[in-house]
Amino acid sequence: MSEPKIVAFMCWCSGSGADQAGVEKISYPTGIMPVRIPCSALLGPELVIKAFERGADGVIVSACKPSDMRRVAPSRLTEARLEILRSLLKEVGIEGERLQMAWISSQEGAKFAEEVSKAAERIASLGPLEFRKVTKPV
Amino acid sequence: MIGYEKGSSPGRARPCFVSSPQDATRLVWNQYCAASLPKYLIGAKDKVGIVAKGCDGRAIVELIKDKQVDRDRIVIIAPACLGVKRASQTSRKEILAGYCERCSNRISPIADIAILGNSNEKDAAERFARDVKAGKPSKRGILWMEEFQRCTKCLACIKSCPLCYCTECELDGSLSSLVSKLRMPTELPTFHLIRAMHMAGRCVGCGACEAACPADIPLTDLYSRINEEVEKMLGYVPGIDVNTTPPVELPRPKVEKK
Amino acid sequence: MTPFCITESSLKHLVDQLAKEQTVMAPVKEGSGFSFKRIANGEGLCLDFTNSTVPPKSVLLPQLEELFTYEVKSGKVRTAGSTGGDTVTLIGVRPCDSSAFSVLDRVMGGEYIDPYYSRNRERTLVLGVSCSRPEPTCFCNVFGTGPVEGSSDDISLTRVDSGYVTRPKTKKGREFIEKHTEYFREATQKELELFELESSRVNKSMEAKLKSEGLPERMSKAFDDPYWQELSRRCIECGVCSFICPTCYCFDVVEEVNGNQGRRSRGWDTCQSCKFSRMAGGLDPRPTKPDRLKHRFYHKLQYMPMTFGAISCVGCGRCVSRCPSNVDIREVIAKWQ
Amino acid sequence: MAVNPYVPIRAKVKEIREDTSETRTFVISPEVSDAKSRFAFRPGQFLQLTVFGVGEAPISVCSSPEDLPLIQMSIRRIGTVTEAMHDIRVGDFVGLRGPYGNGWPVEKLKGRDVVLVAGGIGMAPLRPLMSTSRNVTDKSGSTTLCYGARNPSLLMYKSEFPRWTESGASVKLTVDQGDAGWNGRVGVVPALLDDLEVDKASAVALTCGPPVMIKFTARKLAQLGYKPENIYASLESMMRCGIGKCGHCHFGSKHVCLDGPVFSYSDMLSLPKGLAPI
Repeated sequence: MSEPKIVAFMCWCSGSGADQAGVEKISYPTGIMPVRIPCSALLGPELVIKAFERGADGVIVSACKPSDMRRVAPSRLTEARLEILRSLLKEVGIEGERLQMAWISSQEGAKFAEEVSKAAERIASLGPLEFRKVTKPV
Repeated sequence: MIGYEKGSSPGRARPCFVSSPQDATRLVWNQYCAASLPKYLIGAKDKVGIVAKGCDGRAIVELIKDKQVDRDRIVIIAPACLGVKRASQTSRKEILAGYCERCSNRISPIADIAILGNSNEKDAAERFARDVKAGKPSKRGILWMEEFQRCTKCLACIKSCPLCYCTECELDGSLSSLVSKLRMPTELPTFHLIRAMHMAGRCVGCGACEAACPADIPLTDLYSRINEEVEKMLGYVPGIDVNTTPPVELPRPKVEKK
Repeated sequence: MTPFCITESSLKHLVDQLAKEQTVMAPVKEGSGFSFKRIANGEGLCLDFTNSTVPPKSVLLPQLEELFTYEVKSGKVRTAGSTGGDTVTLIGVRPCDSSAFSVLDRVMGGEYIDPYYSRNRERTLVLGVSCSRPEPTCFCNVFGTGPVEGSSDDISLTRVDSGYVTRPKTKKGREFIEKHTEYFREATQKELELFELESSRVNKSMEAKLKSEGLPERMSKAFDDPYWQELSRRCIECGVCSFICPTCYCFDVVEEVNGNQGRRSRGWDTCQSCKFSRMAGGLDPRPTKPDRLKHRFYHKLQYMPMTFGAISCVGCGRCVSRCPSNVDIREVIAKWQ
Repeated sequence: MAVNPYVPIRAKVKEIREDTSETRTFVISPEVSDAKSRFAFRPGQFLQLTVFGVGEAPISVCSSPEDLPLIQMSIRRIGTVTEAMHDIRVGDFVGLRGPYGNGWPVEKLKGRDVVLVAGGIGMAPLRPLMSTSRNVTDKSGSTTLCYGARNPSLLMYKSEFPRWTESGASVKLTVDQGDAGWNGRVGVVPALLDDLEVDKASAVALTCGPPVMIKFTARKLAQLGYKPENIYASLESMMRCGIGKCGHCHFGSKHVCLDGPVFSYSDMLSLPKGLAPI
């Protein structure tokens, strides 16, 4: 199949990770559309769902490792929230793997490329998502 | 005092507001008392009494947690509930509502006055509890995407939900462009998925949305499935205890006092 | 023209034939109710239903209808035709819903004619079907909008044991029968007698407690009555009543923009929403729940009679059976009759 | 084929004037050859203005019919459409359809004393009458304009006041809050009505402005002895279609778009409370 369309929501820090991948000239799949957000915990499930509606085959949320965060770890929230969203997607017949999460900090360019490529591969193997035509339960 | 009175046709009961002892004779309690009463507590200024089924009690607990209702201003009268009946759309029979088959607790978790009924009713309640075994698992394999396409986007699910107290809703199309105000077919799954996410870990299974839905979409089935997942993942069940905190919430950072 | 008769099987064949050439809309079982959908052949036809959940106004005034598309930058507008289009045969419209079309006709006509509605109206042939077992919530007899025939039927069908007694009501209906004459035969004397029997049976099966005479006049004096406050307390403003009402026509207009392409569409709205009459800047002429609930009842029972001379409730009973808080328009009528 | 009333006509923005910090006046020219006849309007009528990609809003015309095919509209930044209109530049395209509504009772003004009462942006629908005031009153009655705003900088069309005075109208101004350069009156608009030399029994009063102002102006005029059927106000309401279909501006048995926006005080008293601020 052709390159899957993947929306990558990334927080400030992991966004710099993606920049770092660029600086180090590490290639990663071209179907990725990066959207930078201040913090992954600010990402409401609404936007992820909307991304699927608007034709994304998959969504990657990249966030700081909770261990890298000071005092409280908002990305724990993100994780729990996405976990719930994933079970909801499964319930309505969308494969849970289409929603991926990656822990990337600001200097990890190589890791970003690797994680994203892995996720893209998994999403590609699921084939294109036709959100509106999914009617079969998984 | 908020309770139920006889409805306009047989097989209906409806919310009723009583403000004097004489009026209290209007109140009834039967298996048609389906409407969700905690909805009327939101924004109520006076001290009110409320008749609460098990699910209504759970909704009140959630409302107290969310600081929409002041526990000190309400008096909860909790009768034992046998599940509500609704008229079937296809045959002219009355059936037990689907969401009541799944009810985990038919008595309100918080009550000021609990009415357990006479022995007959008690027997019936026990029988009910035995039959239902603290909640059947929800139906699986519903073709949700097809169900969503039936949606008329009337927003009745939101308006009837006792836990939807936001004055501005992001799903009605006036606040954001997430979902249009009109019924755009491609946005129907989005609408329902977002609403399901908002209900995750909050839905108390009262079935108000399902009862109001003109398209008969079994919404509580979906919400209860997600609640099961939330319980598995985070060990949280909504509407049980006023003192628990919602599952997806940050621990407050401790600010050191100087 | 004398009445005709069509047997059940002929009707199915007729639908088979029609579905090949044009759009045939009929009630289809969906979920736990019925809704009007396009059917592909006579097999899909089912006239044994009480009434559809969503009224057939959706055929004439779709829930979502494109007005036009445009280019955002240049402002060039393209209309996707407010004329022409397929002929639509709408089979299985209950008398109340058919009479509701007359209400919509009055609103959508007048000084400015609504081009989209009138296009849909002109191309639609309405085959009404009499009720055989009205629901306890039905009260069309109060306004004379049923239960045997509706005022917008092109052809009225009434079930008798040998098939359907077919009475053409309009020129369009007569032409239709002439065109498809092989499916119809003239009704026999016995069938006509059965029709009379059936009509009076259905009429008698409905309660006749309510009266609509003088209702608008009495309501115009009751505008500030505390009754409305009390009534609206249990209303939760869900708006289901207006979505499933066959005569509610209010719509909202929205824009969709994708790059330089824009589209303006309209779709059903409800006056029960707190944002229905709120203006930019926050002023709202109907700021409270009683105002809004009152508006709905007054619109149907008083304003419309004042403007168009007829009450615009047709007594289909949908809002009565569907209201989650059991706000019952029959009680409102009973209160002010 | 009849004209589709829902489709706006493309129009070009020719000029934009910054009147106050929150209002701008747009000079718009419809891109059709028969604009003069198609948009022939009466003072007080409104047009549905489309900002492409954003939406539509009813806006009253503030220029004189004599200026056709050019149309002027003064727009205050208040909602999504008007906000977007303030981002429009000269040369951009907008959409227009109309004119709709009943407009001011121009026929009735002939030979009578006319009192125009306006507040803030409420001056806009009255401006066409000022530009043609001498014709309107048929030269036998007087024309008085009582106009107020929150502060002096928010008074609209200031540059035109001298011309209006020259043509024989008396212009009375007031503001809620003065500033350093203001030496006129300070106070509410209805206070200007106290000592007018007009024949109150036959005079016609036309008012437009914020609901509160309309409310007190109408009451005051009635108290002063103006006849309720001679007091007119231009009301506003949420509206979508402008042609009596969408139901948003339906109040009582009236549609603001068809039967209004100008209502007489006696009409307003019979309408449900809320729309008519009385």
